[in-house]
Amino acid sequence: MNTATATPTKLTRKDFASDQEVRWCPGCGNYSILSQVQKVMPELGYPKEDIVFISGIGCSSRFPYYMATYGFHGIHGRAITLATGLKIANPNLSVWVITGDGDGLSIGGNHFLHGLRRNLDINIILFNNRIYGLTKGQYSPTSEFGKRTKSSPQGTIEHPIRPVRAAIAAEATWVGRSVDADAKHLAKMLKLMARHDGVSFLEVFQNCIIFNDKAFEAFAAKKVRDERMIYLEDGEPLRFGKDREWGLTLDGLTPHKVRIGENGVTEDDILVYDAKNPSMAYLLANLEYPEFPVPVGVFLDVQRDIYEQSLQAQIDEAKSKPGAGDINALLAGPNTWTVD
Amino acid sequence: MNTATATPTKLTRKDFASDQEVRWCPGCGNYSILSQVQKVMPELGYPKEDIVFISGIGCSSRFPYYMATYGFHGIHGRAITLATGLKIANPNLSVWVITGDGDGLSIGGNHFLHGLRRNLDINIILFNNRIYGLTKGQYSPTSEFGKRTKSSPQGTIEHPIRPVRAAIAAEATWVGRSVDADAKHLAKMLKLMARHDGVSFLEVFQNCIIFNDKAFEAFAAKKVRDERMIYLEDGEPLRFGKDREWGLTLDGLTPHKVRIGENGVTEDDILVYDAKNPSMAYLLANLEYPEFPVPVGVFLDVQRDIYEQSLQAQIDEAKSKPGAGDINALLAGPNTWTVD
Amino acid sequence: MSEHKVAELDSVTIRFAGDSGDGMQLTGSRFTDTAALVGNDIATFPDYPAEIRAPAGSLAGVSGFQIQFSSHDIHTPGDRPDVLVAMNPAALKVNLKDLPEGGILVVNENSFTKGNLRLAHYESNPLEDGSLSGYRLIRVPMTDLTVKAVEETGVQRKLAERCKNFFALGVVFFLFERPLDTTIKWIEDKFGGKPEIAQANILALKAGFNFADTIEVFQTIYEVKKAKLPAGTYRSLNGNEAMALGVIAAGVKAGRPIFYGSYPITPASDILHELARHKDFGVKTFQAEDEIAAVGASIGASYGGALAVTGTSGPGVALKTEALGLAVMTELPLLIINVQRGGPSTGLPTKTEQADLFQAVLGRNGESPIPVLAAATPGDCFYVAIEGMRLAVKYMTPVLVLSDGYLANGAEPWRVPDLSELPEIEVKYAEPRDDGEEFKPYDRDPETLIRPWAIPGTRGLEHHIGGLEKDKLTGNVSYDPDNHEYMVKLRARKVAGMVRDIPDLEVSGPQEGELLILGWGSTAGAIISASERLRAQKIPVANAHLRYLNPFPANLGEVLGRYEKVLVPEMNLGQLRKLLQAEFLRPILGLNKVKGQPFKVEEIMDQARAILEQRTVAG
Amino acid sequence: MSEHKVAELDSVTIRFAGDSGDGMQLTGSRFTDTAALVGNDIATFPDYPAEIRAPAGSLAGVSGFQIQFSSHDIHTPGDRPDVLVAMNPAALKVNLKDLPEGGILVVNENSFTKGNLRLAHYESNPLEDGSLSGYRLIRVPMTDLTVKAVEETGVQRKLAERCKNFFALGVVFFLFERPLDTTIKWIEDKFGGKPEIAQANILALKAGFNFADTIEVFQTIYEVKKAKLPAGTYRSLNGNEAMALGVIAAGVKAGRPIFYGSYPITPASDILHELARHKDFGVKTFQAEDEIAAVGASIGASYGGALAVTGTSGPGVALKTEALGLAVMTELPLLIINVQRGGPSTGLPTKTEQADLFQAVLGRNGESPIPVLAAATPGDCFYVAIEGMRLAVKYMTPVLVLSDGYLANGAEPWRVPDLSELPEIEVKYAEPRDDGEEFKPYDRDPETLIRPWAIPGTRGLEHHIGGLEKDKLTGNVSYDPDNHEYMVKLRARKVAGMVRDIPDLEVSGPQEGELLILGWGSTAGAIISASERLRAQKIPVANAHLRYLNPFPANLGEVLGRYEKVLVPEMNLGQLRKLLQAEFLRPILGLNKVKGQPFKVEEIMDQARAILEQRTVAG
Ligand SMILES: Cc1ncc(C[n+]2csc(CCOP(=O)(O)OP(=O)(O)O)c2C)c(N)n1
Ligand SMILES: Cc1ncc(C[n+]2csc(CCOP(=O)(O)OP(=O)(O)O)c2C)c(N)n1
Ligand code: SF4
Ligand code: SF4
Ligand SMILES: [Mg+2]
Ligand SMILES: [Mg+2]
Repeated sequence: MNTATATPTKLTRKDFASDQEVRWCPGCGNYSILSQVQKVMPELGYPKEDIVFISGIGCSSRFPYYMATYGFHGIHGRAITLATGLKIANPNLSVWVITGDGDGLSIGGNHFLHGLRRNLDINIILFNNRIYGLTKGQYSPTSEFGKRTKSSPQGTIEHPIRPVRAAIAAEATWVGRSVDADAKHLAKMLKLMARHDGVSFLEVFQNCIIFNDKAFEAFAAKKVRDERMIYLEDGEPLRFGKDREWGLTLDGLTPHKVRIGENGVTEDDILVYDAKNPSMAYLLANLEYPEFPVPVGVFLDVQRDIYEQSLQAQIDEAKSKPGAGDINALLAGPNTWTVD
Repeated sequence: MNTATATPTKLTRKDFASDQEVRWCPGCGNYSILSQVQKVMPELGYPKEDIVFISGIGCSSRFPYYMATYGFHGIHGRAITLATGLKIANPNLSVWVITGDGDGLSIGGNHFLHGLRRNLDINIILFNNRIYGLTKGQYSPTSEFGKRTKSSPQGTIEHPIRPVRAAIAAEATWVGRSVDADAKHLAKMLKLMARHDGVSFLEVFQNCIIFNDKAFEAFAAKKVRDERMIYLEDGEPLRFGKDREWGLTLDGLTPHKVRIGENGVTEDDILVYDAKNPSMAYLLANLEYPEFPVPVGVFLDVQRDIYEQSLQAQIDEAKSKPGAGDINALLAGPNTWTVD
Repeated sequence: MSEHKVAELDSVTIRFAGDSGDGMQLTGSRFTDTAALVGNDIATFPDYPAEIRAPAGSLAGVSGFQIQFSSHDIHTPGDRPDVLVAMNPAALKVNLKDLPEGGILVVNENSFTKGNLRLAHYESNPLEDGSLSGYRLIRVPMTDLTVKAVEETGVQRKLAERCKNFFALGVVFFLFERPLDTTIKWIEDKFGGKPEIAQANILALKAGFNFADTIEVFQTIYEVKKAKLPAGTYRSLNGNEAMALGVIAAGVKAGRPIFYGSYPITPASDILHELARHKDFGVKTFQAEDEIAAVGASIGASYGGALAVTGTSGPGVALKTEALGLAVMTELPLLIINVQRGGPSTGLPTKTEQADLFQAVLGRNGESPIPVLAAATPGDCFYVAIEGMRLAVKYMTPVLVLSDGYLANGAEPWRVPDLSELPEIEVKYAEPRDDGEEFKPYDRDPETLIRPWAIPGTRGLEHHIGGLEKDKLTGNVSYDPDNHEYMVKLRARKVAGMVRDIPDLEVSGPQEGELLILGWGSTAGAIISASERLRAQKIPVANAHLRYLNPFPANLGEVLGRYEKVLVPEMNLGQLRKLLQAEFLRPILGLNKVKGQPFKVEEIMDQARAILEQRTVAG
Repeated sequence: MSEHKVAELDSVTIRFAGDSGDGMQLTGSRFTDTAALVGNDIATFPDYPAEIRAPAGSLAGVSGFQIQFSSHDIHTPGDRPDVLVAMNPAALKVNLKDLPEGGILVVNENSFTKGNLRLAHYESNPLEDGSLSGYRLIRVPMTDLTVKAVEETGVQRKLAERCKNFFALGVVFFLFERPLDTTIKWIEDKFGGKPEIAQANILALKAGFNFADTIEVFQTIYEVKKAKLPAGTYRSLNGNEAMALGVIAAGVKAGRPIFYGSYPITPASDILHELARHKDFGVKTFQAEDEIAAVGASIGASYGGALAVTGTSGPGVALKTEALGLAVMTELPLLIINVQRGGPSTGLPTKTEQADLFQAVLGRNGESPIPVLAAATPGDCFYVAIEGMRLAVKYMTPVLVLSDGYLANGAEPWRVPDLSELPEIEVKYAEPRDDGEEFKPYDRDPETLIRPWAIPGTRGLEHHIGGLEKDKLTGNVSYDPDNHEYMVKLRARKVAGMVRDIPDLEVSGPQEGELLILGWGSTAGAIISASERLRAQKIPVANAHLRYLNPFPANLGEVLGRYEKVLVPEMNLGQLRKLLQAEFLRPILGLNKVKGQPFKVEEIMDQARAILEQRTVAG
């Protein structure tokens, strides 16, 4: 998002922390996301009053209260609709949607689908903890098949949604993924998504210490991260590992994990990532641990007509026609008669 | 769907036509779809009483009235939810959902998403006329960008959804596409989807003669069909053209249209279709006329746990435990005391 | 024109009926426009099937359009037609029961084929079997004559046949001495791109007119003089157009852009279509993926400072219910339009009804007060939209406006107002601040209880709103028991207090006495006509119309108290009646019609008479 | 045990209060179970914050659990605690105002650190500044003592500290002479997998008990004798458990599988959790993507012949509104459970309220009648679920059952019924046919107006249903005006006619006279207690409880007529009051509390007294 007037205010991280007591559970991954958002905001250069955080309902959706910007804590699943109307009404604002895996993908799934394809210039962050936190621990649409929760005592029997893949299929123009605890990477993603013109969607793996602790530990824990996650970089080969000794190749449409130097694999065999290619983004979005490293970073970054701008263009065009905006002519219509 | 008891009734097409007057506009593509469905039904071998057609609201959604089976004309966008409950309640039924591009993808988008990933053994046919018929001609989520309609006098500013692609991304296990007027192909698709175990989704290009006439004419008209559409066949090379002189190849992730015999292209260069490969299905679902031929046929055909069967398995497991189903024990709970 | 006896009539009701494909809505509209331009008062009632186009010739496919035109003030499209034009047997079958004996019946005899007769479930041909002898039957071979008339244009037979509705219109124009010129001009405009079609239609129109003249089918032709309407410039307008114009005018008066978030639904969609055409007024229309997104986006737009409107019909309001609670809690201005249709559920989507009043006033979870207004006539939709928006913006509240299918599609002559006649809509956003003091978004005017409209983008007003209960001052989330009760009561008091801004109820006829007929919404026309006619017959009934359903006007209880009996005719099972009883603890009589059709004047007159007679008997 | 004075008390109210992380809900439940097993009558009120875990030590994070236990019949968890256990300063701050002077106050003095005092907004330490001198303050260094007591298990300090709630429980058990064995058994079961944790908790429990004994903190200990409840086997049960058991029992009685479609929402989610655990009864639970899918799937399941139930809270009902209209139109049996919470909008999600009555009875588009019942006590949820299902199946209609947050989480001793005591639920599907005759899905019993339940899979009954208006016999789509009116009235008559199946309203106390206190839903307990106490004071009030809100019992009007005044206490702004006024045209007095908290017995007594005194003055 970059249409808001960037004024040269010198704000600091503290300027973005509201006076509201933060009420998440101690140790909740939400804290680190909040912290990065507060840190990044001053760097974006918007006046505080031009920034709006909008959310649905869920633990994650309490987020707006903790930002010293404008904030709207909506109803469950409808944050994108509120943001859509707001952005259309005032394209000058920097609009941020905060949602959860339940809020954004379960009850809010329809608005996710349509919000992304419309391509308004808004920023959507989905806190994926693979559980319903606020309602105390039911499975969510991103919970693993077979997961036992309060509402699935014998294990879920639903195939999970993969948010990044769904976003790419819904034709979002910017799609990324990060991890709550990976402060630097998260900050980078936040900045990139903010700068994108058009809708940007970021999934953040977020730990719910109470109802789904260590959900991402297997690959996102600090000490295994390098081996089990892969950082997507546009134009760079898909390499990972502590010494970047691993890589991904493509055999037809099938990705493979290879070790450079083994079986005759060389650097040149490694697939070069292209964030402008939706097919590649979609393919990468399918990769899951333990078969593959889990990709994080920018999956997709493309350009398309922006809804609120197209709408404004139609208004401008309509206004340029002769007789435009003549309320008396409109009220009278084409056929009148007079009674004296 | 093949769990219903197939009894050896000898039904004919006429047995499936209800006594209700068909009320679509003369020339509407819905007629030919109805006709094929009625034709195919007897071949599936279900007793008539085990078949249920369920729909939402729209011209297409009047469909159930015209079938002499059980029929439920629901409310706008919710047909999949009704079908889900029905199939869970009675897995023995052959359940068919009839929906439109508005009903199924606009207001019903969330149920589309979740209905497909849950993989119940139901059959969903989406009549895509790229317009709202029943409400007299507003654009739908499948209308082309820029289309002028009653509600978009200056042209739409929304990027359309591609139903087949959305279904693949939502992890449907069987996905196909056909054309209203292509009776033979349509009949074939109907039979295949009926036989699939798990959810099957068929998009049918359907002509709305009143509000969006000839929407598919450019590629689906009889005389250009061979050149401008490609019939997907599992295990067969992707060839098309009157003399099958054209083909598709893959360069990395980028498909190309090639002419066999030109530029050194041989038969062997042509991509062989694999309906078990979701990545290929997704890639093919992106192809659009005029750049590419429009693919029809079976995009995807895979197997996954079936929701109602998994649920039944959990019930069976629970029932097999000692003390299972003892209502008195349940009412008393673990701690009681006695008052005399 | 040959010589005919000319009789003068006060008012005439014509019904055009034919197959959905016969163009009856168009024929009716053309007659309406001509009658209006000539200066008659008019009222119309289009009545079409739910199917886009049911099978040709079927009973389900019959489409009708009724118009009453008059030399005096009229308020309804007429109870029963004086003239029925039936384009095919099905149209005859469906409509004949409404034609009084001796009425004029014009039929297209070419359409009375065996096939069509069977489709209409006629055992024998009514044109032949004498069953129509009670009417002034005029058989016209319209299809043949039309085809012959347009031969010279060279259009194909199928297209030629389609012109027969203009032939029928020509016949009727002759019967009522109407000029053809506006219609000809309209045809030329409409079919500008296809001159041979335009030509064919014009030829058919003229042929019909001349045919009626030449062969002297009518012994008498009729004149309906100009009506004496208040001076002014007039146009013809239906309720949906009026609603859309009202919304635009509200934007102009407020000097703020309109946001209209909607999902298509009959009979409200035309408001969206109309508004989408007026982006030159800065109107932003948003066709949402569903009704929930429509209201959500509208709330978002309102939060952003736009004049937000969301329009739909009953089932759509049902879907918006949860979000309306959010609008109540966040106290944002929002206009919700409900063009009611037959229910419950999908019900009778193209028919009219008034059964969403309970839903409007009481249909939400929690204590969730929303002001409710209803339009009385097609043209009144314009004023109700403006008034709804004025109140929404002034009181920082969602306001629900009720129209219905009958108003939406019915037309009446409408005096075009001057902008200066319209009420002012004052938009006051909270002012930016640099004093560093904390902004209190729920601090409010102690009298009106209105909180400030503080829109994002305003310096120094950063704050949080949402659906959780709010502290009465800071707007922060508050679970405090006393604060909750305070806020629940405050929201109720704010809406109740709007009564100050609502005009007293006015009564026509005797200011006290035996019977008051009280209406709301689209029953206005029938009630006024019935009451006026009764009074003309020296039957002393009073009548009044409730425009504000929540809160009620301050004097309502007092007004009701002045009459021994109060009758509320409504197109439901007695919803206003129950609300009145709950409030004023007195019995209210109901006249309830739930047939998807508006009241006939006679139905109300009969009921009023019955009530008064009963009293006489009982007393 | 050392010697202590033992005093006998009729009933005692204890409130445990602490941080969300302190385990107060668990402590309260353990005390409840023990009291119940000992044979007291009990009533509980858990009151917890909306946040999963607000910051430790904060006012927002305080969680409370109140229990009244008694040697006689009680109906509420007590107005004010006799004993308050405060685990930290915030808990003290929030709860002290409810403790009457002279009340016993047990505090964990270790938690009164500077940091915690600041978080609780205490300027000085209340344990030191004399502000607690009016109470019987008992300071216990619970954290220290607990840590010491569990030392031997070797658990980490953090885990050791967490056992302090059991220490507190031990102290209170001593005070009321309660045995420890059930709690020890419970701990062993619960922490079976982690023996050292089990051991630590048991040690803490015993240490608390012994501490109280040894150091003689209490001069007197109290005995509350067994209550004289009707003979039977008892258990303790909260409203959500009872609702789930009722649903299962209904399935067993009907011999048909249960389908439960739901989307999680506080305070209804526990019904889903409970039902999901009982697949051994063939219960199929379906966690839907949203409330619309939940109700849609439930309607589909009902169409398929299952006993379908969909549970939620107010905002969820709002989302289901449109689909409920479909259930009305298709006349399919469906039980809708609304566990009400504070509104409007998201409101106060963890607090109780009764403000969804209007929504239940009137909140749909079109004329859309739905029978409505409400549960009176936690245990009554069981019977209301069964009764709702019985009516739904018998009358082929959706039925809405209201509970609320107070019932949902509150517990009471519940006499375990024998299956044979429960009403029969007869499921009759239409029979298969081979006669080739057309099946008429809307042909109905002329008296009860019930249509047949014809489920797919049945030979020869193929038919169509849907949301469009239906022909009264064939069920085919019908736009016929008279048929629509007939059907609208028929649906209304069918529901109104259920009055035959509804027991008359019974009154306790004087059968006519000055004042009737009429309640519905969870106000029952407070109203009964208040009325009984007033009558014990020779103040002649009658009381009655409405279980059926739509239709009302047949004798309701007559009953109301027997009293000069009728008072309806409700946790809303007067919704039942308005419905009664609309129906019976007589003034009804309201006592309205909208604080997210149940009525206190005293509040109702005070109001009744005030009304009666006013009469004396006026008379
Ligand atoms: C209409 C409605 N339905 C249900 C709820 C209850 N509810 C609140 S949050 C939530 C899910 C939260 O899950 P998620 O979005 O993943 O957020 P998290 O708490 O995990 O951050 C639910 C079901 C509600 N508030 N409103
Ligand atoms: C809740 C609700 N919203 C809106 C409508 C109006 N409506 C009926 S059908 C329809 C769209 C139809 O489009 P589609 O699904 O493409 O079906 P088609 O008529 O084109 O076959 C709409 C908006 C409705 N009936 N109910
Ligand atoms: S429940 Fe989970 S997601 Fe919610 S605040 Fe606690 S740790 Fe975070
Ligand atoms: S409007 Fe279009 S889709 Fe609907 S029946 Fe007519 S031709 Fe078919
Ligand atoms: Mg979550
Ligand atoms: Mg369509």
